[in-house]
Amino acid sequence: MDASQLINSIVVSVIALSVIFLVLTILIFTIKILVFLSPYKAPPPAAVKTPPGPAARGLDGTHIAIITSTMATYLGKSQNEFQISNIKQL
Amino acid sequence: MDASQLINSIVVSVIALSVIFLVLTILIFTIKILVFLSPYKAPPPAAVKTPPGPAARGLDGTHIAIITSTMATYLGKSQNEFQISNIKQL
Amino acid sequence: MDASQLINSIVVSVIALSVIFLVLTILIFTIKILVFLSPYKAPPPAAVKTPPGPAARGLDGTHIAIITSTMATYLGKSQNEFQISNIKQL
Amino acid sequence: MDLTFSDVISKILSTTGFSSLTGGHVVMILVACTLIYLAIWKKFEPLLLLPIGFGALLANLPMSMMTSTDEGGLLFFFYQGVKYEVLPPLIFLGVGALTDFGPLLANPVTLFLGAAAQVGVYTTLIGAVLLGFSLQEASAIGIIGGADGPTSIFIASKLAPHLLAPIAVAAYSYMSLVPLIQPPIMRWLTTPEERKIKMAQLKPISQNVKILFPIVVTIVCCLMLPGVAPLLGMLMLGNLFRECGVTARLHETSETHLINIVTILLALAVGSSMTAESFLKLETIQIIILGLMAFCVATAGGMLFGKILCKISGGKINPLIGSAGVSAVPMAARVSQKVGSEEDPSNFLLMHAMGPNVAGVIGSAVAAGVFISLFGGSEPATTHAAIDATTQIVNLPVMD
Amino acid sequence: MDLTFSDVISKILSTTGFSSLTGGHVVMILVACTLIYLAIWKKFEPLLLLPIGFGALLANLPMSMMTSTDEGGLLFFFYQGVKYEVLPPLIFLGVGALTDFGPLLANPVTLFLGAAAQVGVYTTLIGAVLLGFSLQEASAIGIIGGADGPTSIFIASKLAPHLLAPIAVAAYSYMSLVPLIQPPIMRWLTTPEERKIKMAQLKPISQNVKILFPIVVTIVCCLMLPGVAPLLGMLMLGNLFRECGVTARLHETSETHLINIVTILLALAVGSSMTAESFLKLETIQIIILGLMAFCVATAGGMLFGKILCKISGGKINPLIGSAGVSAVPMAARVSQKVGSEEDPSNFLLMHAMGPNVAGVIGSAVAAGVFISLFGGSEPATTHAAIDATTQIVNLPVMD
Amino acid sequence: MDLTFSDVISKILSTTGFSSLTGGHVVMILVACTLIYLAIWKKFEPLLLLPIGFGALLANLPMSMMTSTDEGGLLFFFYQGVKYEVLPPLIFLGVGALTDFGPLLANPVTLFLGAAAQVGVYTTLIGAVLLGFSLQEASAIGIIGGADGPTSIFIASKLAPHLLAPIAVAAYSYMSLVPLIQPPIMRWLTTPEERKIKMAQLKPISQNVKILFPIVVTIVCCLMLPGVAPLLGMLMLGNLFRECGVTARLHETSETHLINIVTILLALAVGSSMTAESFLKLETIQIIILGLMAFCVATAGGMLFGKILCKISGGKINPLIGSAGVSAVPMAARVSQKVGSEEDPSNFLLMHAMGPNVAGVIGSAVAAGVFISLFGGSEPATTHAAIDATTQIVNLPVMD
Ligand code: NA
Ligand code: NA
Ligand code: NA
Repeated sequence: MDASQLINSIVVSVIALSVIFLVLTILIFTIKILVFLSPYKAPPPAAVKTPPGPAARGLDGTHIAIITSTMATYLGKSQNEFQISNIKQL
Repeated sequence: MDASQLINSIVVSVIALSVIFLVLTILIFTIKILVFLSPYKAPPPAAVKTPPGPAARGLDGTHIAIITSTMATYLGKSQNEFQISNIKQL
Repeated sequence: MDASQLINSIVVSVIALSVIFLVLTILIFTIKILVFLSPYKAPPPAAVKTPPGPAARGLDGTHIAIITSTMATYLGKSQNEFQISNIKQL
Repeated sequence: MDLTFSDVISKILSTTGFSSLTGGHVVMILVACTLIYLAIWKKFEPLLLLPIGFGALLANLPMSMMTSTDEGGLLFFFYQGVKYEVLPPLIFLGVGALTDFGPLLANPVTLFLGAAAQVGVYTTLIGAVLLGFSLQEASAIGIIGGADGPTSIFIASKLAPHLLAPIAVAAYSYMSLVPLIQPPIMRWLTTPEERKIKMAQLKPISQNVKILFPIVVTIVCCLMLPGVAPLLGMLMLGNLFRECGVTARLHETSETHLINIVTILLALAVGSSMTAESFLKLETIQIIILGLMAFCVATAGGMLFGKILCKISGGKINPLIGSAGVSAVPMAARVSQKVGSEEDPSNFLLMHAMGPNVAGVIGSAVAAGVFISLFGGSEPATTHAAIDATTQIVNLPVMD
Repeated sequence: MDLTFSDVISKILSTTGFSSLTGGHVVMILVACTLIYLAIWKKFEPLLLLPIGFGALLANLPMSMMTSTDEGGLLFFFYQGVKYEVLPPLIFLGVGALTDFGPLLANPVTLFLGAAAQVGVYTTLIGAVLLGFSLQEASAIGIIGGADGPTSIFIASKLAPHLLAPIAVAAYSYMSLVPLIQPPIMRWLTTPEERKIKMAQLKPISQNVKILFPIVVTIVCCLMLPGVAPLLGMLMLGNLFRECGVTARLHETSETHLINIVTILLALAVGSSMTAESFLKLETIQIIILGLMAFCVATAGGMLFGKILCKISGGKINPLIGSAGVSAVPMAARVSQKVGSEEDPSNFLLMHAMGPNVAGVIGSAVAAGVFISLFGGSEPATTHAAIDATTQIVNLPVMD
Repeated sequence: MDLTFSDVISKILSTTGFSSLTGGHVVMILVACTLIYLAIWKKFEPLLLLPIGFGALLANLPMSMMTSTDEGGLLFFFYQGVKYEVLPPLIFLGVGALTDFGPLLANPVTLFLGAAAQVGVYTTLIGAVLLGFSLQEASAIGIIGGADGPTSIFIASKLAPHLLAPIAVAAYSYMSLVPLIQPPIMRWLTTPEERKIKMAQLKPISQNVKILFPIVVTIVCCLMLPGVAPLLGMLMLGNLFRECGVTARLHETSETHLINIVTILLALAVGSSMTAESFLKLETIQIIILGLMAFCVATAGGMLFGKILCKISGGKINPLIGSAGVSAVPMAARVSQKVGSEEDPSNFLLMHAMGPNVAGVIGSAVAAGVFISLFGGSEPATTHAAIDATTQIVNLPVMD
């Protein structure tokens, strides 16, 4: 290893790190532009959003709510603590 | 492009389309023969046909029917509207 | 096929089978050493060991036991004959 | 030797893409972004057009070594699977595993609709010859009318590899446009009375017929048109995995992760062939116009033969199912259903249209077989290609 | 130059398969259909025999370019994975991920049963030499008695690639026939009293032993028989993925989609080598007969060693588990269970038979390693093969 | 010619591994077992280090033909995927499919932290040059500080293939050691007050931004640094599959079975390059020491820039998230969370640290691109490599 190699490596390092900062700075501004152009909009609150699976099969959230509350009553448990997820229409 | 290319393309097209109709006609007759040789037979109506999974594990359709009708009673719903499919024997 | 080929094949067979027995004997002793060095220890009996899935979601075995026994009561069936495995917390 | 700051900076600058960015690159990047836009926001065959567009994007970022001809580059390797025609048959294996030929077997006469829709292939072929394309090129362009992506890619890479990119893009784009292209033609060619025809429920088909069908089709078609064996054979093997009932593992893999992996590789490879030199040509515009014509004529061909079948059957067949013969599974069948139910909401044509729909897949595979028989095996071309292949493989560099 | 109608028609006719269909093709198509029939309707190893049969069907549709030697054809590419021995080890990766060596570790003496069953390999080898096969060929035929498909394919493609097809077909067919072949031999060689022996429950095994086992087996076996490293190494790596508890992702992929994809490619490749020239020979019939003999003698060998172990252990080991030493996992173990429960319905031998059953896999892999050590590395053959490979790769044509 | 017993026995003995076992093999087997031990019992990146260790084990069982340079051997074929740089980009496809760039988009300034952590790369580069490595080698060693396995493997196989094994092992090992390496440095460079800073909740990001981000990053970065296209392009394509909402099939396959299959092949290939000649050298120890230094300096670099951002933002940014800029996703982010909650249990930094964490992946990919621009395309090297590749491919033997 001679001194020139060391100098080379330092030159390379300084420039490479500068390039990285340059590229990532460009990315930061690009992101800011993107976020500015397409800001986040909160989705409209769905009134009674139901799981798509059963609903598509003719069983809507109401049925599941009834079953859940019935079982919850018998079990003395909060309805938040469990979910019936596998009822399929025949 | 000279006229001969055009004639060639028409010749190719007519013959190719004829070959397609020939091949597919042969397929149609083949299918008809297959269907004739192996007609559809409705499976014998199993008295109480049950899903294989639970049955194989010792839970037959009767159990499921009982559970279903019990829940249906409580829910005031037709038994056709849902299916219990995930009961496994321990 | 001359006789020498036959003799060759017998020589090969005898030696090959010996090598197999030699290698597998070494494996047997290796296994015995492994089993000796790392004997099986029964895991400490977990007081109420519950299926990980529901438990991790806040529903422990107790809830399932209650649901199971409730349904079993209505169905007049032994609790060993079925398992509720698909209750998820919302 | 010392590196100075200016040395290093000029080295980096000389290797940026900007240093060799051309107008062609810029236009192609816009084309690629358009494909990505159509795939994501317009839902144009996103499983294919998104990775095709992304592959085109990468290929046109200059000096990135991502075109299909950059030896040793990543997409070069994927492209070999297109060039040697390994990937399209594997896609067809998955398509077969996903396809239910039941409606076709229940009403085999609908195979004729799949044949009639191929008329679009041949009018386009003649049109392409009129525009000055060679017969091989015209055949590859015509097959766009088959409305079958893997078949188009297979034939294009065999008969006209330099046209692969525009052909693939046209095929997949128009397949997505089927719901826009077909209905006007369908309404124009039928009377309201015809559109109201209700068809009798399909007969059930025994499992044995479903199992024997792919085997018999393979034997019959490949004996008559051997060149179609890779495509049709794999399609039918996938279907056999599905129907035979004893290879559930292979069926599941074929229709999920295997077809997905192959789709990623194939689409990137097709995209990587979309360079400015190969795409920004008059031929591309001609192909896009011819492709639209192919779809329209194919739809009309299916419709007209549907009307013939309607007459012959004494009004038992609704001619609207004829347009499904273009394949484009299952969009074309849904279009038949939709146009039918517009006239009479209680008319359910979907399952009836699935027959000609899957027949269209077989029809265009057979059409492909005819082209291979006619143009596929010329000795000089093969020799030339062999020399090509040799050169390419032995010159493969390690990238570094 | 004008194409006339008769030109085009004669061109198409000359390229139909009929123009070069031979009796050999017809017979092989029937053979292929028989394999497909056995796979689907008789459930003979359908995951392998169905795609093998379909590959054979495609290979024998004339001019379809689907044999393993049609350079540039689809199945030619798949076949390279067999020729260069990449696919069988990947199958074994999945087999290892699917295998529980617990019963073997709980009763390691059953490894001897897996060794004893290899006697079928060597009697078959001697029989094959008597019929005029070379030692290499005879070894590849003998390994059918190992009842292990990937091992058979691996050894056949190494020592006797021209016999690959009949060997693979015989191996998989007889594995399916294990429930028919073994019981008479098992009953004939045992007394009812022996068949009634109940075995003590297996000891549980610590997780550490299960993890260390595949590592130790790899080191021990590959140090002694380096040629077995690709097969046994991958088998043990798959098992390590299974047992180590920290690579669930790799375990799942190995035992599902990876093994499925490789199975499709491997089986089609094997089928593609079933041409009339390679299959319709006296040797095929000899191999089929020798293969049956191999299975019978292997079963008897396992049984007899089972009787010896029974004696030595003072009647604690039921000799019926010996027959499971042929591998054919898990059918052979189920046969042991079935024959045992016929004598005494309360006798559950299944888990005990799983020990020799998986031992049989190791046993035949070791037998393969011995063959590779003896016949695998001769210098001239490698040189010749290298030249072969060179020629094949540099002459690879683009199909068009 | 008769084979005598002694002939056969001496043949077998001469082909056992013992006959050519060297001290180097024994040491490397111990190294391989250590890697396996660390993977299984210490949970050091088991998905990579377990198959790397197993590959190294197989490669060092003598005569097993399982090193990366044994032409025609199983792992030789897998290694071609590393050599031609196909496998690391496919891993990155899966990584992109698994990565949520949301936290980065919500706080884009954290990209600077991913840039600052690259300072570890360059101090290591200078250190390596001081130890006598060439600039190319030093670059490949430096990139260990990028804490990104596939990037390290990609750069090493491009710039210093003879150092691939130690670089890959160091990269994955230190990634596992992040929870031990980072906390002392983090505590040493921050005050308790800084560590207690709570950050404002991240803003939600619109789906369109999430979709456009991978496309824009690809265009910007690959235009400036074309050499990074295979890595960064595939990373961003995987992320596009994830975010676009219309390619669920491709997303699922990319992040599960495709990445798993590629991981198995890649890790075995890397392991197969760990021979005694390539690994038991002073350079390996130097690389391991330099790699540790790289991780430490990278952590410090991220932390110090974190402190700068903290100042600039008026104390709104907790400097602890700076250490996550090394990438090592998601361990480094968890370390930020843990060190933060030690000071104040109610401080949840995890999501905030995910920003710099994924920024670190982009940062080291960009660093890799700079190295490729500087050292990647020298003409003579490519020519030499092409000749190499030619020789290797045309001399490929069939193993037998
Ligand atoms: Na079609
Ligand atoms: Na065996
Ligand atoms: Na990084």
